[in-house]
Amino acid sequence: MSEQQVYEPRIVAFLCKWCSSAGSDLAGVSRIQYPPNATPITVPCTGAISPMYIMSAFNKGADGVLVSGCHIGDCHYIEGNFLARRKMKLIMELIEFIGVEPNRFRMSWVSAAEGAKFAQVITDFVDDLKPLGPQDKLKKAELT
Amino acid sequence: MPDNIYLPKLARVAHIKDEVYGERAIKTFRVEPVDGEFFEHECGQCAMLSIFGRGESMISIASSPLIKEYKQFSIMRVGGVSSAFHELAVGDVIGIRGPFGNSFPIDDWRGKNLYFIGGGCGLAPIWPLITTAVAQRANFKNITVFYGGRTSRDIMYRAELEKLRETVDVHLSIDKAEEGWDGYCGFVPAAVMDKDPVPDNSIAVTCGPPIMIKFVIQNLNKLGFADEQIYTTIENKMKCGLGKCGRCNVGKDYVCVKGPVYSWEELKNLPEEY
Amino acid sequence: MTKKRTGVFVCHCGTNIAATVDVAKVAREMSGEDTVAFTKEYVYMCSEPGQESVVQAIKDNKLDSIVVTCCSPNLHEKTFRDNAKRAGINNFTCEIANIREQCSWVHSDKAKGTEKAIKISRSVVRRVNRNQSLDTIAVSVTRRAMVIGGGVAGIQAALDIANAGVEVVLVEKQATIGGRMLQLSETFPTLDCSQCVLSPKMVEVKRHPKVKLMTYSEVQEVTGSVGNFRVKILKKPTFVDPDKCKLCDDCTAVCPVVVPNEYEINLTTRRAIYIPYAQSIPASYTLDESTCLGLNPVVCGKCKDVCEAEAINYDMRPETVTEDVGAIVVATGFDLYDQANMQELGGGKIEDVLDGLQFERLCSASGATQGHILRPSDHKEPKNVVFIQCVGSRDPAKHCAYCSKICCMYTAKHAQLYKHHVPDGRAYVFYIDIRSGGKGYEEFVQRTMEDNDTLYLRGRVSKLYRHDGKVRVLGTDTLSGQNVEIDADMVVLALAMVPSKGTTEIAKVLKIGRDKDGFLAEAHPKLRPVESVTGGIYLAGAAQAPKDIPETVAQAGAAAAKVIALLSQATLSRSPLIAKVRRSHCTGCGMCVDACPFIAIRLENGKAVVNEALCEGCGSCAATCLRAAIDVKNVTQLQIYEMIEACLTV
Amino acid sequence: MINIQDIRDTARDMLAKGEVRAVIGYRRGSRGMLAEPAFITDPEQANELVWDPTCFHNLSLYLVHDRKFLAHIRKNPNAPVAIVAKGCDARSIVVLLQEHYFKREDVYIIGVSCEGTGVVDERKLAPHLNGFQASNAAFDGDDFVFTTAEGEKRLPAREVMADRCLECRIPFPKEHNAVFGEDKTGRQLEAPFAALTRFEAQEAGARWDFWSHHFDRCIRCFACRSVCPMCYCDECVVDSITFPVTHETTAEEKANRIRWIERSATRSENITYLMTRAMHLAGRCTDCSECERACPVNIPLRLLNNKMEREAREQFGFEPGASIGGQSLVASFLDKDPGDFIR
Amino acid sequence: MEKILDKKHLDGWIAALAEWDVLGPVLEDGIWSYQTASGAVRLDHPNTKQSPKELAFPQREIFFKFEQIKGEPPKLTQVVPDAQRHVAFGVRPCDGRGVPRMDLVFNDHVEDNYYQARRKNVAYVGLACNKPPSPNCFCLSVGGSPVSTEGLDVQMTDLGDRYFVKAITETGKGLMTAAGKLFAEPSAADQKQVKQVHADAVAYPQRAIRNPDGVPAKLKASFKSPLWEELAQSCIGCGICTFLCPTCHCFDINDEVQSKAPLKGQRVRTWDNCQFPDFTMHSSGHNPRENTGARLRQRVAHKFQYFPENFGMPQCTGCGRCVSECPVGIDIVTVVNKVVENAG
Repeated sequence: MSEQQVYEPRIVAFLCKWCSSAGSDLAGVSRIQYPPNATPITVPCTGAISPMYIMSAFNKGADGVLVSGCHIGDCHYIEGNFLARRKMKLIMELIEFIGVEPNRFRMSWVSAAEGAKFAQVITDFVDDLKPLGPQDKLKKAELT
Repeated sequence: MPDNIYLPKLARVAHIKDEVYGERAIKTFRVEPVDGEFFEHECGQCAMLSIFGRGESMISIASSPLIKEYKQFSIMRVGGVSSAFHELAVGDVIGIRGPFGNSFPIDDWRGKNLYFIGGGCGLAPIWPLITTAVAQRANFKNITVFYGGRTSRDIMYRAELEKLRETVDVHLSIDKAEEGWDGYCGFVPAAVMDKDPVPDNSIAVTCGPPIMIKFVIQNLNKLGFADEQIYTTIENKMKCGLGKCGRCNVGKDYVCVKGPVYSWEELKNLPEEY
Repeated sequence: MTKKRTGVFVCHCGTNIAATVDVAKVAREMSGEDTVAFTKEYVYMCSEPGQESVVQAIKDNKLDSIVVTCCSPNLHEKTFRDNAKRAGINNFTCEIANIREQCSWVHSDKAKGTEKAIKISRSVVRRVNRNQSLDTIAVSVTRRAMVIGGGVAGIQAALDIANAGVEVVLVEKQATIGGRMLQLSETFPTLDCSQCVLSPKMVEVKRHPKVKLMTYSEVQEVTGSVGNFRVKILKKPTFVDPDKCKLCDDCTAVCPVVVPNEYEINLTTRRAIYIPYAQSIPASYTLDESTCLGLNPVVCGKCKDVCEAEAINYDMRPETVTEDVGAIVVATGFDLYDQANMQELGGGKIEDVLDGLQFERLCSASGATQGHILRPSDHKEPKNVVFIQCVGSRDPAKHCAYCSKICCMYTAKHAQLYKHHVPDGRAYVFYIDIRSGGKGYEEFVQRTMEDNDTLYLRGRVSKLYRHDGKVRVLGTDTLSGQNVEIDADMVVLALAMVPSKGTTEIAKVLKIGRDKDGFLAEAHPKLRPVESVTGGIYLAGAAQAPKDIPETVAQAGAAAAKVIALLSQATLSRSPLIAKVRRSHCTGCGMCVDACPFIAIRLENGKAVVNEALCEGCGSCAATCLRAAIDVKNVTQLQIYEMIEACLTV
Repeated sequence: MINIQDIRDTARDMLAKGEVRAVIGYRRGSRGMLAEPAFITDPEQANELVWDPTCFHNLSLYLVHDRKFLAHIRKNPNAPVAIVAKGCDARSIVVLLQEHYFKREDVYIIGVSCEGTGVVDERKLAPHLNGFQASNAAFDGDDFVFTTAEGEKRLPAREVMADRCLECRIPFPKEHNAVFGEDKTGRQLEAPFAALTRFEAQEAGARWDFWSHHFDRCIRCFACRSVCPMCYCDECVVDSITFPVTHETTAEEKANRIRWIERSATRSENITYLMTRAMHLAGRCTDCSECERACPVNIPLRLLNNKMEREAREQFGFEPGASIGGQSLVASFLDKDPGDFIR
Repeated sequence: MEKILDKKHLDGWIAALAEWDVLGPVLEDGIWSYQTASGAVRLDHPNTKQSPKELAFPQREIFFKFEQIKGEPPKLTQVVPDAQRHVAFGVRPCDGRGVPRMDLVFNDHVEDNYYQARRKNVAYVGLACNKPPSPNCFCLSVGGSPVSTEGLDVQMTDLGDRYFVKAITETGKGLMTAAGKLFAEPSAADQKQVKQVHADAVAYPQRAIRNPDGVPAKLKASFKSPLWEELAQSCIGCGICTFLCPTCHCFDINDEVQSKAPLKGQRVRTWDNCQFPDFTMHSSGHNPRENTGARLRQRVAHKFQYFPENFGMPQCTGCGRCVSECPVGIDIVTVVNKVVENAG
């Protein structure tokens, strides 16, 4: 990254297939613009997201990690997001505990009908990440 | 650092042959140096092959030392690095370090009968020995090759073995009878007994699964072969090939340096750590 | 084994993608991936020639997997998977990279858009690299159905299914079927007698050879999935043998226990042994264990003594019955919003403030007052009755946000019925606006206003309180802008319809989703309105949303048709993207068993075993397992790991 | 006050009657005062058993070893193994039972109550002994008594006790077959999570400085993992030094091991390893603190595990090792779990 | 070269070694470790938690980097260890004796370029042990002594307010000469005191391996002894004993990949440990040393049998780290004694 370039945070966004991925599709269909910093990875359910994914994304240089799924009660798999909520709370606490900025990890509920919300979640996340600068606390040293 | 012992030379895959298919697939790779020449090797020696990003693996050199232009390796797919080898295509470039280990004392065997007894993928380590012996046919008396696989589909070097029949005795066997198989049916140690090899002025070299080696040696002893007439190779997990990384030792010997070739006389005095 | 040969097909989607994404660059970058053997870009990949070129490229280049980078997989995943199959490769080795909805349509900077499209494509290429060839799973179908809830929706669905020759189990929680409709007096807009319409259907249910009726029974546990559910039902003891009961009513006469009668919405009382209605099906008495003095001849035993038919048996015990069915219709109906929530309207504490159902019972010939409208407090005929609509409905701030849909109509009906019973009475209706869409509905409301001389006041009631033996109603007429104060003899609240308690419970048991208001969620609001999100479970009636009788019956018929269509298939195919255990790594800790929402995993000899017929592939097990001993096929942790890496490759 | 002879008698009797096939307990080792794990199969050896302030090992680890060994030789246990277990150790056994690692009837728990005290922290003790090596340690009421070349040294236990013992809420092995010592549950020498609370009072920046310093120091000897009874996985997902190969394991499976982190003991890799370990111990760690004690470079691992324990308790009302039938923390949920962090 | 250095001149000496990275023992986080000296160095440490072996054999060594664009041959770039010279102060005799043992391993058969590149830039300034710094010291049992100079470039002996400093190698002389003015000539009394201190140190009681000369043969005879399994019963298979050992040299080689397309990564050597369960496991799952007993035997026999057989000396230097630090009390002195005793 050269001096002149503006810092653009790199986000890995884990989206559940049924709600948040569909919500991001709706944002697309509605042509709601949001920053291109987040690369989506669609998983069946937030319940399928292992805390290892979060750690790994940071280890591989993500500046921020987003986990987004169905609202409580809406989970296609009934209770996957309940399980995710608990796991993600724990990993979030742990990340914060060791002194990493808590804003680097975010979880949101975005339903298939919330295209605008999806765009807003990404926009807000990018806005919150920018002042933090590049994440190099958890990143492999070789990745420059 | 010149002569960096850990820095592989590059070699290009010139030819790939499927030997055995399925879960325990074996492929034979012929590799040529990318620039310059290869190191020279002797029968029984090994080389450390690299696929960059996947790792290194110690593989016995399966081509005769008489062939200078290329080296051949037969690799069974068992784990990570070997799987990476099985994904290679002709033209791909790998890394190679070597040669490592000792070799069969083939020059001491002039004028003797040679029995080669292989099983499964254990034909590869003794293949350079067989081909070298055949190339120097006049130096030896009778040469007999025993080789067995679980099934007819597990027989490697099929075409080469057929060609070998023109010069030496070749006895192929499979574990269980199959339609259309006219060779021996049964385990290799029994196949050896079946042909009653003579111990006088003979050397037997065996390589294959540990259990096969164990019974082949027992049978050879029964037939009157002395321990010093029997040779085999052992393999242990290796990382450096140079006797430093500390994992391949059998007792005080690092197999990568002092092995892999042992006479049974030597081996039986080593602790059983292989 | 050789290296994967993946083809990457980059779609321009006209300018939809190409305007913001440098498609050529995407293709070029993908060709640098180790496993990519072929790349192509095309203006419309989903067009006929586009699809043909995919098929041809697979054949020509001996591709074993493809990635189509185009629009959302919801649109063309099936298209290209079919193409893959047509070209002779497994359809599950085809994946879509969404670079339109998730990229080109939402970004404008071409350089950045291209970069993101490359990351998305790269991650999908890496995923496909590890995709296995899979076949859909065929499961046999149990040709039986279950209907849960014996109201009009359940009755209709059960009859429709049964008439198609499919055996159906109808489970009702209460002692009789009939549900809410059986409590109604007359129905809008025709004012025909509700019980007269429903009774023949109830009898038909009882007599139908293909219907197995289980009343006083509750569904406790459902396992399995579409085509093969196993349902555990608790049959509560009635302590009365319906075959022996002669309906002589001798038992109720001697029963010393008097409790509020819930079937009459507590307007009257019943005994511990009772029959809900004269028309009850099954026609038999029920002894309510919770209020009986003890089911013990030493303590009481009067009913048993008096029963000449010897129909009463104190030794009956709850029984758990297991039924195997291929499909389930949920028709568990509605409750009225609890009056206690409406503090400004008396909070349920004013005796002469009734809810709509209570008023129905007052009007019903078989009801508490034998069809005379008498107010509860003094059993006098009310001369001034105020009907209030939208009580608890359409109030997102405090109560329910939605419209309960039928209140306008039944309030109009109530007003008419009242006027028919008490011609000299005065009926007032407070409304917000009138929603009378439906055949003959608007005319019906007009008749209420005009022919039946009912005063419609547009506005909300702000307060109700007891005043001098009457109920003082304070409201506003927003049309005149004046405050209104009425001393009513009786007030009837058109309370919001809410999902019944049973609906809430059954959603948990069945693990089907509910919407924000607690009604059962349909799979798609427009295209799949009678299906739940779980395959093989269908919805009918007010459990799904407020609706009137004709709609309920229509939905019940539709659900029945879905069930019949499903059960007419010999086998069903299920997605093969389900969990798989790595036995060498499994320690049998059972965390996956606990985490699985579908009870699809069990422990067998200390290892987890996945029931392929039950697993939905959600991956909760995989994320919970500490040892990575379980993975969802084609969404493995290794694949996600490599996708993460791909997303972050600069 | 526990009379060691009672424990010895119990062990001897059970071994003599063949009621258990072994007793796992503590005996005096060859290193001064320090106790070491003892595996006793001969009733005559029962007299070697000791119970003193250096019995810090969580012996339930050896129940794990035992099951692995039995699985390896494909044998079913013919009799239970008896084990001496403190409160925290017994809770570990409960977690193992919860996770079906072995059956309740396969283990005979000889509970020992940490009555008024707990075990010693060698690091705290060292300065008190002035460089002398103690040859014996003993409980005595609220004191520990050490035998050194200089004579007997009596120290108030609180001064040299391990932090986890000071903060211990349940110093009594509730799950047991036999138990020795009084139940002093409710005693509170220091507030629960006191060390954690002190640490958390710091700013994020200070916390990061602290942890990055420690993460840099990890040499990845895996003592923390090896000494932990909860780290019983046949292969550690994060960094494997084992791979369970069975006849069912395919080459593909072997080739497809995920390299979440590299072998190099660099900061990023150490963080991922240690954080994942903390995550995987959430709701399972019973605060025996063996990881912290074993760590040769003194990384304060207990803080990480304590953090998870407190979150589990405060956010989810979860208590590790509370009952055998309970569900695991991450495999369960409550409707009321906090969700206010979700946007 | 033998000199006297007043303790107050130690910092001056270190300051004079400008082109050297000087490491001294530092107590931090409750443990002693060698750290680059910044300011005053005090040599009042017992022994460091980790041996100074990492100066020549770091836990992580990048061999080379590789890069490959699809369709092109890989490009390999050697990573050469930097040429910075390091000198460690306060090295205990046991750790000093570890150095030639490491040299033997890495120079045997063929020379290890990376080790050699680092080793030639490392010097060890030793500090004799006036009394054993750890209750688990047993250097006298393995041919060493608290005043051994083996492997050291300089030996210092604490004489109270001053050090007796003796150059052992040419490098050592160079180190001393760099600050020649600070050193004084030892008096006869100094010489006498040193002799006495050394004699006292050697006489100080230590833990002992009985009849050390007979150990290799007894171990050889005990290969199949069931005692190994029994002694290793509590072994947890961690890497403490070997990672802290001044002579353990086992390592692993792995490829670390930063990017797959284009391929970018490096081949890295990291410490490994014979006590880890899969250290010797074949891809097939077969493991020649599949239980803790076999692995404990390997560690002990390597140090006390194989190494003596190959190089004529035990590989153990008696520092006692593995004994003190083992979380479960596996004690190599006791293990050797028991096995030897059992062998009869």
